[in-house]
Amino acid sequence: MFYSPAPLHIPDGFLSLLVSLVCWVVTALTLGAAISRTNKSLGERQIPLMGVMAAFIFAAQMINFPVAGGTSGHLLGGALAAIVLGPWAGMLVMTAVIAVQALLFQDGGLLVMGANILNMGLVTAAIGYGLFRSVSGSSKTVKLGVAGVAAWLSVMAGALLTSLQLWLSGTSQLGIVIPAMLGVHALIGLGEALITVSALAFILQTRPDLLGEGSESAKAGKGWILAGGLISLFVVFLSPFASADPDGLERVAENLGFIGAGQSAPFEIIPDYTLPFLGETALSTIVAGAIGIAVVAVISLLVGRGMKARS
Amino acid sequence: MPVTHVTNQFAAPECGGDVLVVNDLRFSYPDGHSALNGVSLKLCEGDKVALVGPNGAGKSTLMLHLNGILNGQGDVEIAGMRLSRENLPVIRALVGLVFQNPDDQLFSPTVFEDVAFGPLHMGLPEAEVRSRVDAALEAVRMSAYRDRLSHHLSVGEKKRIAIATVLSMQPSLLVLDEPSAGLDPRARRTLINLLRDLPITMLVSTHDMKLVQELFPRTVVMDEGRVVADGLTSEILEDEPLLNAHGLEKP
Amino acid sequence: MPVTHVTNQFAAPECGGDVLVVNDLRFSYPDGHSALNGVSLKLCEGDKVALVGPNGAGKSTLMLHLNGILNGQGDVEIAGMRLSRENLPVIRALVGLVFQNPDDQLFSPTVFEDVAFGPLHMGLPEAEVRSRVDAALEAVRMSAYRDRLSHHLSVGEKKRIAIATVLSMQPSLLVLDEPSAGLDPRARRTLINLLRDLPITMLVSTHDMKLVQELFPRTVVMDEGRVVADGLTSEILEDEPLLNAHGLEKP
Amino acid sequence: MHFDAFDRYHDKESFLHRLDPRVKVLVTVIFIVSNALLPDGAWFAFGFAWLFLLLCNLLSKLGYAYSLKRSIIALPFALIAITVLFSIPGKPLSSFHFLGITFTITDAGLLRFVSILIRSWLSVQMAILLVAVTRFPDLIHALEHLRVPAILTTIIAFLYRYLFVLTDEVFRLLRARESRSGAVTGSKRRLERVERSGRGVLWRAKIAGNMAGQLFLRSYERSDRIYNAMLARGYAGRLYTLNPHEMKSVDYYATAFAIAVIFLMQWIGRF
Ligand SMILES: Nc1ncnc2c1ncn2[C@@H]1O[C@H](COP(=O)(O)OP(=O)(O)OP(=O)(O)O)[C@@H](O)[C@H]1O
Ligand SMILES: Nc1ncnc2c1ncn2[C@@H]1O[C@H](COP(=O)(O)OP(=O)(O)OP(=O)(O)O)[C@@H](O)[C@H]1O
Ligand SMILES: [Mg+2]
Ligand SMILES: [Mg+2]
Repeated sequence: MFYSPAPLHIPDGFLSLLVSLVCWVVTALTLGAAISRTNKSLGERQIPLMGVMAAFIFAAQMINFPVAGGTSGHLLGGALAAIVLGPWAGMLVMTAVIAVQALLFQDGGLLVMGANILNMGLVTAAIGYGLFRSVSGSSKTVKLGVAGVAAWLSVMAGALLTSLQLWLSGTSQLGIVIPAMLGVHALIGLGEALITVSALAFILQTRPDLLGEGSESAKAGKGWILAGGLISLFVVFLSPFASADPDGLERVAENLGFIGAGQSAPFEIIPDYTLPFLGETALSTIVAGAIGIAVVAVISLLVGRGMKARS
Repeated sequence: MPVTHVTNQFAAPECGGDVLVVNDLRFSYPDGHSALNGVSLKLCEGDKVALVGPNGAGKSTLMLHLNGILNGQGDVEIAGMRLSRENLPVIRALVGLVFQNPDDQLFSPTVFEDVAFGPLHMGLPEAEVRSRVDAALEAVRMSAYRDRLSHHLSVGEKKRIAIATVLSMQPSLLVLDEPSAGLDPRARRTLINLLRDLPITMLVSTHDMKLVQELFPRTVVMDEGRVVADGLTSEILEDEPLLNAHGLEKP
Repeated sequence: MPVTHVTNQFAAPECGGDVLVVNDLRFSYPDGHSALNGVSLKLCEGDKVALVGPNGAGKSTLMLHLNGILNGQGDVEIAGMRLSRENLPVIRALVGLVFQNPDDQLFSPTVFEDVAFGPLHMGLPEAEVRSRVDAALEAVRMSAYRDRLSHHLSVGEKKRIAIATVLSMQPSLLVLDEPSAGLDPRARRTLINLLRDLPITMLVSTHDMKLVQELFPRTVVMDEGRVVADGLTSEILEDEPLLNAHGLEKP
Repeated sequence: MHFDAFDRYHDKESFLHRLDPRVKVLVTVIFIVSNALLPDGAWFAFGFAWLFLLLCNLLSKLGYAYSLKRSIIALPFALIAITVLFSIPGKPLSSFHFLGITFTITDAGLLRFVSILIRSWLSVQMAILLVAVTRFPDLIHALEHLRVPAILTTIIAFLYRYLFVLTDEVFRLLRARESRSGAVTGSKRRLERVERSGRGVLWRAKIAGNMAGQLFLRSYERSDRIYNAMLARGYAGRLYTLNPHEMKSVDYYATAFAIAVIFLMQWIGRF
């Protein structure tokens, strides 16, 4: 009743180090752009606004509605946040929400937080804002309809990315995880779409000024429409393909070099007993030794600092 | 702080058909804080009763039990029906609960939608819903506000709409939690007149002793999760030691 | 609703060094609603003045002008300084504004950080900041709460911390918007004693006429964006026609 | 109403409570990275990591099983990993039929599944311990010191502060909705029908959406008032804070010790 963990929050341990780090890099780069953009384009008013909006998303995730058989639908909020706050601010707000969920409730891990932010905060915001923005001049009905589709797609995109990451980490089998995750989230996404649409309808009715065309310039708008559209297409085409023909996807990944050809299963991305990336070579042993020395150096440094600090 | 518990010192007025019977109700919050320690209370058809007591006395907690939002040990009977899992929906239609902050009560964009929520959820046919909404808005003298946005009303107006949202369910018992908090004197006066005119049994919690004096023939005093006094308002408001012991003040 | 505007019917007390001078202040909100229609007001060193009036009279709007959060036409002078863009930082340090809802005022996670916010943004050195925080908490008798989390406090405690957050800036003028709203009688009593003991000029808006009577020698009545009366509290509270015309009541 | 249920911090006097928050965050992250680096089936290393956890539990004075008791939270997610039981080629251990498909559990699959669970379980426990011995505001300071961008830490600080205010609001909204969710008096059959329908799912979703919209507006307007309150106290676009923490010798020694232990753990896991 207080707080229910959502199935998209990956805990630590379920993603390999490599996948976690790659996701962190992507997330950090995007957030860096988001930060420099918000710092530039938004006024000082924006700090309390984004902070309270983050709390709003957190609280809104607790609003549920009974569906059937004791289950209930509720909100993820990425698309909604981006639509009402703009994409960059929406991303920062979702990042704060996901960080607090991980730090305070262990809902989602720390090392895999990059992946969680990517799946639930960045991609959802891009889809939500991009698609909504593409119909900015249209009638209210069209806007709401598109917002609903965007909300549903944003959940599907999150689920798809999560599945792919789990598969690349060797935690799940592609042929099972994709249909399972997408199936469940097709339903969860409906709840997301319904709440997002009626929340937007409420805002359009009471404070339409807040949903004005926003602070983004027309040119930046085009970029978002493109980004949102591309990600959506990716989701729309990849999902059925991956569900129907997982082996095909694996072959594609092999051809693209994501998975080394000839490997029977992707979990060997981090082989045992050697350092990642290097293989069983003399080089590996040397690097391992170097790391050992570095660690000892760090420890000595810390002890030295401790002696100097004198509590 | 030591508090003397004066029970049944005042004779409660006699009555026949009970609208509400609470018997030895006990409740602890999940964190272990016991908020109700054996509350017993009876309300008759047409009674208008004030519920007073210091912060944390358990007034709101008691009110949340009256339509089963919280479930303690002990009996709650509404109009002769014992509150239980099966008849929860019926009881919720019989007990109209109005919370302190009207903003919590009004979650729809327009006044009409908000007042229609209860009847719609009860599964009533559309024509009936419409006539109930009209009657409820009429009762709080807000018919002209039917299509306004709840969000833009003043606190006093919101308060009256909040009362209409439960009147439209035609409850047998109206339960109001601190209805006059945050109102300016004029809005407060309007509210008092409204409550006086409503021909319905009501239990009203408040810190506003002047309101108690003006409106309610009977007063129940709670402290530390117990009923410490229950009787005629005129007598209770004269009992200085009782008032002082429970953090109250004469109006 | 027709309202008769009785201006300067009461003689305001004499004074020398003015802490606050407001001269013919006018302001309209962006949506065109004109909230202030020529407000004039003077406060002297040590004055404790109540600002009363019905909902929407413009009390909060006036208060937001006193340290330049809103900018209307007309003059505002604080301690002899005209409010303008350049001396805004100085003025903000001189006027301590406490908002109605302490949850809006206490925006930092811990009490210490909140009370330190003002002095830090005035650019004071660390040691000075710390000593001011301690003094402010001492003044509201909440020193023990220094490291507590704001969200764990009761409303009354939050209210006192909210006052400490501006006391730490050592303002010349304390401006409080409805400080007693939502407090129970005991917490309200604590607040009254605190305000009485603070040796500082203050302007306090409130709907609580009993508070006005107890605490403020002088009262300013506003309605429809104008000052409609300004004088001794004892006289104003006896003027029934005035009170009735502006939706007020005798305590 | 209080949502203090959200507070995971436990007020105690202990070595871990006194430690600088930076140290705690850093060690937690290194520990979690180390878990991710440990190879499948490194049982000794897993055991060693658990001993380290046990030591931390004891040092926190919260009881040796504190983090253990709260660590089930990651279990539901294990469902996701269950497929590795069947998908990794290896020696078949047992097989069963479900929905007309034969599932065969292999030894390699079991090894991988158990390893994933243990890694996750160890990591979650350390994170649980971190928030149990560090007040959240201190955690935010630690993030600031560790160079997390100020805009993010500020948003997180606001989020934490208003989390409680807004969840209280949501809770009251939900209560108000619940208390008006009635049914007409009538026969038993009628009742059941009402309970099932209570109007359609779409209508209910719309109500939930209205509540979200309502909450949005209130939050938005609240942020305006907060901004005014900040302006009134001298905010001009830059936020200043005092540094409440200073690294002491113990903090450096503790970091050194923890890193040494974790390195040892890696060594045990690999050789
Ligand atoms: N959700 C909760 N969890 C734990 N304790 C609670 C909760 N809600 C209320 N309490 C406690 O239960 C007691 C009774 O609270 P209640 O709200 O019923 O008091 P009240 O008489 O309505 O007070 P007030 O006049 O302030 O509204 C108080 O001590 C309060 O702190
Ligand atoms: N942001 C705003 N935009 C437009 N109009 C506003 C705004 N804020 C207030 N008003 C209007 O300005 C007028 C004065 O409002 P103000 O809040 O100053 O009244 P007040 O005297 O403080 O009332 P209360 O006793 O209810 O606090 C009111 O009519 C109000 O509706
Ligand atoms: Mg209460
Ligand atoms: Mg006001």
